[in-house]
Amino acid sequence: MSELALAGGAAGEQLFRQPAAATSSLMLEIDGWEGPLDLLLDLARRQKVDLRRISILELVDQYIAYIGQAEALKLEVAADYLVMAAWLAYLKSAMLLPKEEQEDPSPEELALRLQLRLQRLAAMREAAARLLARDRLARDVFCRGAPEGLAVDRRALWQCEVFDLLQAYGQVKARTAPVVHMVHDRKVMTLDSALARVSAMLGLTLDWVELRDFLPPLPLGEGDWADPRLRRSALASSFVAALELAKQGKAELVQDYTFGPLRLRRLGVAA
Amino acid sequence: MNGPDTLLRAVEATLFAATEPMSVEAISTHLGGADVRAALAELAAFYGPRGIHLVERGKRWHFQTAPDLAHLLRRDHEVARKLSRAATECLAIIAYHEPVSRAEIEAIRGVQTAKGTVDVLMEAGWVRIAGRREVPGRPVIYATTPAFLAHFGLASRRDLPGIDELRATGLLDPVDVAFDALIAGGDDPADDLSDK
Amino acid sequence: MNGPDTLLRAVEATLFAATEPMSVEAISTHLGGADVRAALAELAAFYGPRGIHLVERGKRWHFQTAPDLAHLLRRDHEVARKLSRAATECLAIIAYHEPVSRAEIEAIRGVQTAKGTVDVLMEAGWVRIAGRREVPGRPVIYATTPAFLAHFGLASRRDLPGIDELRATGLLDPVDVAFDALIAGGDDPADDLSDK
Repeated sequence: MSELALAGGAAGEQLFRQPAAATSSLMLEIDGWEGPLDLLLDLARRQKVDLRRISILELVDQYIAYIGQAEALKLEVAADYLVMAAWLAYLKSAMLLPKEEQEDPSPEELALRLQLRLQRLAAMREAAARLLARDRLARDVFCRGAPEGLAVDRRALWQCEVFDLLQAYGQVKARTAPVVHMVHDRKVMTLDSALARVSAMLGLTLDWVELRDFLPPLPLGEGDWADPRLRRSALASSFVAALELAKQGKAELVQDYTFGPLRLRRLGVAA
Repeated sequence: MNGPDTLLRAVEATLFAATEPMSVEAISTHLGGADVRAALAELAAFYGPRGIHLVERGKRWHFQTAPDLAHLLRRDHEVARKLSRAATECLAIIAYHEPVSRAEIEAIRGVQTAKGTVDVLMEAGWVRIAGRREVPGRPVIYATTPAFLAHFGLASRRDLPGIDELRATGLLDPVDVAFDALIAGGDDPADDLSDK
Repeated sequence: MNGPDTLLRAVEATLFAATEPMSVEAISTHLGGADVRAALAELAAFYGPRGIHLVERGKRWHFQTAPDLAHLLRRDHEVARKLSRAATECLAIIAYHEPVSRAEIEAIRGVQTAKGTVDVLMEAGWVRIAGRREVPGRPVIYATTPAFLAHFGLASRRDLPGIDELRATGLLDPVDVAFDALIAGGDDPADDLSDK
């Protein structure tokens, strides 16, 4: 124990050689350990035995002594370290008790767990060292300094056939061609002329005359009047003219049955 | 055959890792003053038939991929894509009326034409800028390219059927237009609107 | 000796020109779907004795200089920034235990790990977030990347130094598991440990 304690003490003395700068250097040194477990591992390593065979009791003494020294210099020691120191002090006292007085969990169990933790941290620390010692890229081995690089240009291969082209042009032309509604100049008999014709013809007779007979007779209707569309227009206009004359009281209309012939005669003859 | 000797390997690795072509002197300095000329010649010969070549350019040496494999470095991945209706119309108008400005294309189409539409035709290599129209604003005018004729199997633009021929084939029939618009099913919203 | 065949040369040139390690699939895709496995194996063997090696790291292939020439090449290359001890330990814990949460890292190290420590590893591209552990709090879990394997010259995580031994001795198991195993073994724990 003494030898190991000395080792720890030596490290402490080194630290505290310059009391003026002690504050920062001690904190720095505590900071240098990655927490209490790290410090414990370091102390355990100084036992120079396999981690599986370390003396937990010695380890506890060293740790408490180390923290004690730090505290003796009235320096703030990180809370983590103090908590660990308190826990280790408890562990030590429990281990010194006779077995039958030990509480559960037993100090042996706690010590074993601490040992297992130290082993795991040590294993990872060693693994890290081995990892960093490998041939590392950009330190020991190098990739190509000036690679050309690989590039993939996505290029569209546009597809269009002659037919598509012509059809498109045809569609543009058809779509944009001016739309003209042609109203054909159609021969019609106007209402005025029908009115004049029907009135004139009514004046010639007192008898009932069928509406169709007011139309120009076919033999006379050479040319234009042969057009059935003009005749239908003339019939319609003549009918409206007949209604108009009836309304004016100049004529009367009779129809014997539905869709029957429509007859017309001058009014006022009977009167 | 024994493995390459250390100097050869060192020159090989040095040039491989170098970020710039290196002169004989620079390589030599890097390798503690060794004479590297023989190694360079041997390496260049060794890599001759391979996918990588060691070449000297302007007294500097560097590795590069074999020139015949250059197409591997920059690959064109061609994706077949159907030309949109808007672009097809545009192309047809340019073909029939060239040279035309974009405003003129729009006037003929009766629809606004996105700049990208003409760009696609230029990218396809079918349309080129044929100068500027000497009118206010000096608009760019477009014309077709020889690649256009080649693609569509035309000896010249005169091979394009005239309006009367198009009418004869029914391609100017408005019923067809309406039907095609239905079939196209809103392929190009602008076109559909213009059909209304 | 005949020159190398076209596929071999193509694979060689492709990997040579690539700026990043490439997976077999990526190489194959780049070369129009060719099966490149045999060519890779042949190239790797071919370059074995040379100053440049073709290596596989985390299922990705790349050329790099031969490790034994490190002393010749190191001088003019910037030495990688030194990792802090915390970062180094963190990296080792993540690599050997992945995927692992920050709490699990801290349990092994016995100290809180600054957020920046893992960030440094992520920034280096060696560590990535590998999802969340489906336990209360759903902590983020970390794992290593292919770039980690490439940097440390590992073909896969199985090549991590001493990982088989660590696994066999239970040193990768949590303390609770190891403790229970020891107790269940029924032997005196110290004896059990000292058997090793």
